[in-house]
Amino acid sequence: MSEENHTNYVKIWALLVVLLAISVLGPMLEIEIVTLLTAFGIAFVKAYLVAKHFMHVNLTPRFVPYLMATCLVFMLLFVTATAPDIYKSEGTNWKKTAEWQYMPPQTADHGGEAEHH
Amino acid sequence: MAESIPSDAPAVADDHHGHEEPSFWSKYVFSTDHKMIAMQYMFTGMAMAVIGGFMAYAFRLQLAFPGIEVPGFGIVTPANYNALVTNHGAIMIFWVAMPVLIAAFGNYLIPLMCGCDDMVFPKLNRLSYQIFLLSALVLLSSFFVEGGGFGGGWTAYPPLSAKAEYSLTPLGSSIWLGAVALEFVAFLIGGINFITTAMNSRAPGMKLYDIPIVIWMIVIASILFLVSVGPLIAGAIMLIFDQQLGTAFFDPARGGDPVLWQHLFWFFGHPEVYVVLLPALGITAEIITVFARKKLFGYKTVLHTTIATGVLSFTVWAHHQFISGVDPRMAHVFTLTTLLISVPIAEMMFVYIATLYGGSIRLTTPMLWGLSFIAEFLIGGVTGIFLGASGSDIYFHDTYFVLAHFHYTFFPIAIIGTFAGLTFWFPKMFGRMMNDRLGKIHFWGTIIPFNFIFIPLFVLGMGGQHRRIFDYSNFPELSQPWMQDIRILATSALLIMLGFQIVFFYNFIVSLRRGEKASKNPWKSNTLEWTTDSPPPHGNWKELPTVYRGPYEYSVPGRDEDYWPQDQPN
Amino acid sequence: MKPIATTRSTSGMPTGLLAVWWVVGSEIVIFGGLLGSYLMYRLSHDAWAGQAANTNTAIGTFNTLVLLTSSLFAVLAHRAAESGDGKKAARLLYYTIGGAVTFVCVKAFEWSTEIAHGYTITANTFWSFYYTAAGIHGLHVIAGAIIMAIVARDAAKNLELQRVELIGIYWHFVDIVWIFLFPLLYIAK
Amino acid sequence: MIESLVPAASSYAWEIDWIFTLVFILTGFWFILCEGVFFWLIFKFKAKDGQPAEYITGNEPHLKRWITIPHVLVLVCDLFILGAAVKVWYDIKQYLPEAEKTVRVIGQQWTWTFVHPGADGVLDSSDDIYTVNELHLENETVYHYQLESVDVLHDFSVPVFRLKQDAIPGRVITGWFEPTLEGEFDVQCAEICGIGHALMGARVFVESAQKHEAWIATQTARMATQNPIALAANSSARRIGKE
Repeated sequence: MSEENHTNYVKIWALLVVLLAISVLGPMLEIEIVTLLTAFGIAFVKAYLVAKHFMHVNLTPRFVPYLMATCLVFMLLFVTATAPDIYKSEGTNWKKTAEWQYMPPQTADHGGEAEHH
Repeated sequence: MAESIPSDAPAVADDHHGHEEPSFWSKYVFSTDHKMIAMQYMFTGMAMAVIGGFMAYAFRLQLAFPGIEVPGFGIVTPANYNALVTNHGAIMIFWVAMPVLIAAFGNYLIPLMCGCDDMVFPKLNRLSYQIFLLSALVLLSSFFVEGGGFGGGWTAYPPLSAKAEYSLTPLGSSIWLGAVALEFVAFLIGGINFITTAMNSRAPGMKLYDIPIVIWMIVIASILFLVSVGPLIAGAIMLIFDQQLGTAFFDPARGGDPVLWQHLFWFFGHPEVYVVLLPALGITAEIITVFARKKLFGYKTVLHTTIATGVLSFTVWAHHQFISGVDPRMAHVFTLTTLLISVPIAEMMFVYIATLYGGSIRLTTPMLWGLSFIAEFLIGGVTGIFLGASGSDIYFHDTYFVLAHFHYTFFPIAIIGTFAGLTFWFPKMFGRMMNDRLGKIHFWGTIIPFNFIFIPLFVLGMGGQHRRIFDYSNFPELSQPWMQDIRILATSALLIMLGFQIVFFYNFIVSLRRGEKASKNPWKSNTLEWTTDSPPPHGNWKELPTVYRGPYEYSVPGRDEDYWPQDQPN
Repeated sequence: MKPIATTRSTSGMPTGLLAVWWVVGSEIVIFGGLLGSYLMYRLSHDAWAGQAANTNTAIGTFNTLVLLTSSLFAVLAHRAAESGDGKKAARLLYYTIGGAVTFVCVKAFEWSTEIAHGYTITANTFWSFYYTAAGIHGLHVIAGAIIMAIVARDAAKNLELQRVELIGIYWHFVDIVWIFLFPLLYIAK
Repeated sequence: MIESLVPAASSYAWEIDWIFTLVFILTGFWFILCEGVFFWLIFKFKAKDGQPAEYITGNEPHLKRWITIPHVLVLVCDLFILGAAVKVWYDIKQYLPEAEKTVRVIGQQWTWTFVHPGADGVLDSSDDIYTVNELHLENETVYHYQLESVDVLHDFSVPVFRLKQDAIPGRVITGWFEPTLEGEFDVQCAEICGIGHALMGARVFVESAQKHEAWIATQTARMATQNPIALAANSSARRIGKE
């Protein structure tokens, strides 16, 4: 533990803030692949940094990261096996009706400040 | 709260504490002692079992004699019937099997079998029970609100459960769902406590392979619960929002998808079967080894098959949904995994049966329960293959065949497993022996009618009788006289079985007061809980034990006695 | 007092730390189920991108910054607690709580603005997910802040200093959840 | 075995009965074997005075094979069942033979509405026949069904056809069957759908080609004179939730 105490937490924090800035600025280029990479790729990097340097996952007994990974893998399994029904709008011998794409008539006020940012 | 003995108190003060007796409230109601919390779980579970049994009584009478006024209940209307079957299922799984098998036995056995003085977080433990009790009260209250209790099946499939205009229970369905969610929170807290205690607070010397199987099973069950319940907690929140706020997570008319709920539910729902199965299997392992005076036939085999079952149980959930509109191609994958999971379970059964080989079998009441668990659970196991194989499930889905199948798994788990554990640990829990003769009468009076209830229902299921119908007169093919005769047969068997439970309660209460005093180790068992007094004092041991060997060293050659307690150096 | 059971550590980890990791594991699946469902819906509804355009990225970014900074304070508090300086740990924990309060206040402002513009939880399923996911996360923030206040009070008296690390781990987890919620709800448009 | 209780009235009913028999024999064998050994062991090794139990760890190779061999055999049996299940499932649910006629089945609380293709044999044309709780089929004709629901989950179950499929609001599910036995049979709703679930039964009439044609003729006349209630119910109900 004592070795790790010398980690410069402020440096990690600064790195996280820079990554945050990139993840916000990246999508402004409006290139889909860049958006995906900066938004979600960086989210994983940030999560890794927090998990490693703030939560000290690497310093805990081995089963802790395994447990976390198992939970994530089961979630991945859940999504993969569920996606053919939920994500798809048609499949073998079935299809969803048009209501699946239902979007209510836009009553929200578009002039709000929310949009101007 | 009870205090530890002051260090300067004389040793003789140990028996009656060196200070005032704790008040009734702090001793029985707000106690943090794991044994007292276990008893609270046990008795709450039993009370809920009585309520669940009463529900079964009401709707079985309605099925046998449609339209009669059920004594003690009244006319069973369609709404009543749906609410009864829904809550019977929910109560028996969430408020009987879970609290008794995991929480009660887990609370009682984990500290005692691991050789420590309490759970690691006693106050969280108490909180867990209090939330559980609250959830039970919330559930029961759902019957008395406007519109009555929820009647959409214990799976609560939306859109039926999501909209009051469909279910006609505007409040009942939300209260029901809230109760289930509270119950999950209670068991999450409890489960973390169990896992942590078993991982961290074992007696010195107790290595991984020295832990009794039942502890392994309860811990693995808690882990399964913890990892599988998350999506359903999220789903329950979404469904409550659909019901009360009018969101459209599961509303197909507004861009939702009802099938998502089915996945969220069964991703939890299938591991849940193993969550309650494993503790019952563990209890059986303890009982069989003690009364056959045999080492378990392959401790590691049992352990590894348990872990394999646990992992596989996460991959099979959609076999509940074969014909519920999931993509037909997915059915092949889930048939494969479902058939795969039968392999470790079958192997575990083989191990249990093989344990009897070369034994010296004593057919005491707990042993009868333990053996009948195997015999009956096998029926539940093999009939599951019909349903796990996608092809035959087309016909059997949602028929009485399914119903009989899962009662052949859940009855052994929840009822037989509980009676096995209760009769086995009764001397330790209450310091007195149960009457063996009455125990055997109760055993046979339960097991024989049980088979007469559910074997006939397999036949009805093969005859195409579908579930959750309060009166079959609307279906000409299902109102043939022979079918009605079978329904009456099943109902009569149920009444007999329920009647025999009076023997149990009589035996329980009389033994509690006047039973023969139990010694420390009446069954000559190895595990640690039998090395302390019966019942164990607060803190369990005067001096916490040290472990020298595995839990199943029975009939070791060259020893005078046929058992070798874990805490004896030689 | 504490039972002997609590003080043992057969697994080599302090009991509290072990339990916190199990809590984190169970939380992973709760958020995993919710965000998995959201992802599947989101990817099959193109129109949701248009709805997401109405979220306020600036406020979201600010809140991310607040949470990241509060995480920094939490880990600094952990270091202070390890060196036995309870007073400093408590002070840093109070900064963390300050972050939590800021986060919740900003959230309240953001939500009330959006609701005032008609983007309520029932507006459509995107907004339902928006409020549900951020709401469950917000509840974790509030619960974490309350527990942290209790821990900080004890830590100021140099009591139960090991708890500073435990609440920190929980707090970082809440932070990580937000790290994923942020692009899912705000950035992807 | 199922056939002795419920007649088999579709072209694939025998497949279900066959897989049932297969699974019954395989699992029945294991079941009887296990229970037989189990009870034999209990009686053989009942406690006797002066005869202690043996000390067996379960790791002895010559004993352990009594577990491992059955273990492998169970796996082999599972493979057979898997193969059979995949085949039956593929034939009934995944593979769609060319349709000769198509019917639409619409579930709602608590009736079934059936849309028959009418005289021209084409669905969604002006001569469609709407009926409530009565499905009329021509014998030995391959039918596709389009299953829909307007409110909650229902399940279109025809035990004599060995057919069961959930109807899900927001989805159209297509499947097939070919009736092979003339007569009048039950249609059930096999998924709980509210307090009227027990009332949601319909009848299916499997008729000879001649009889079916006569029925179509009378119904076409009825449809012409009578405002089709089912049509109205169907179209309005499908808009539920859009207001």
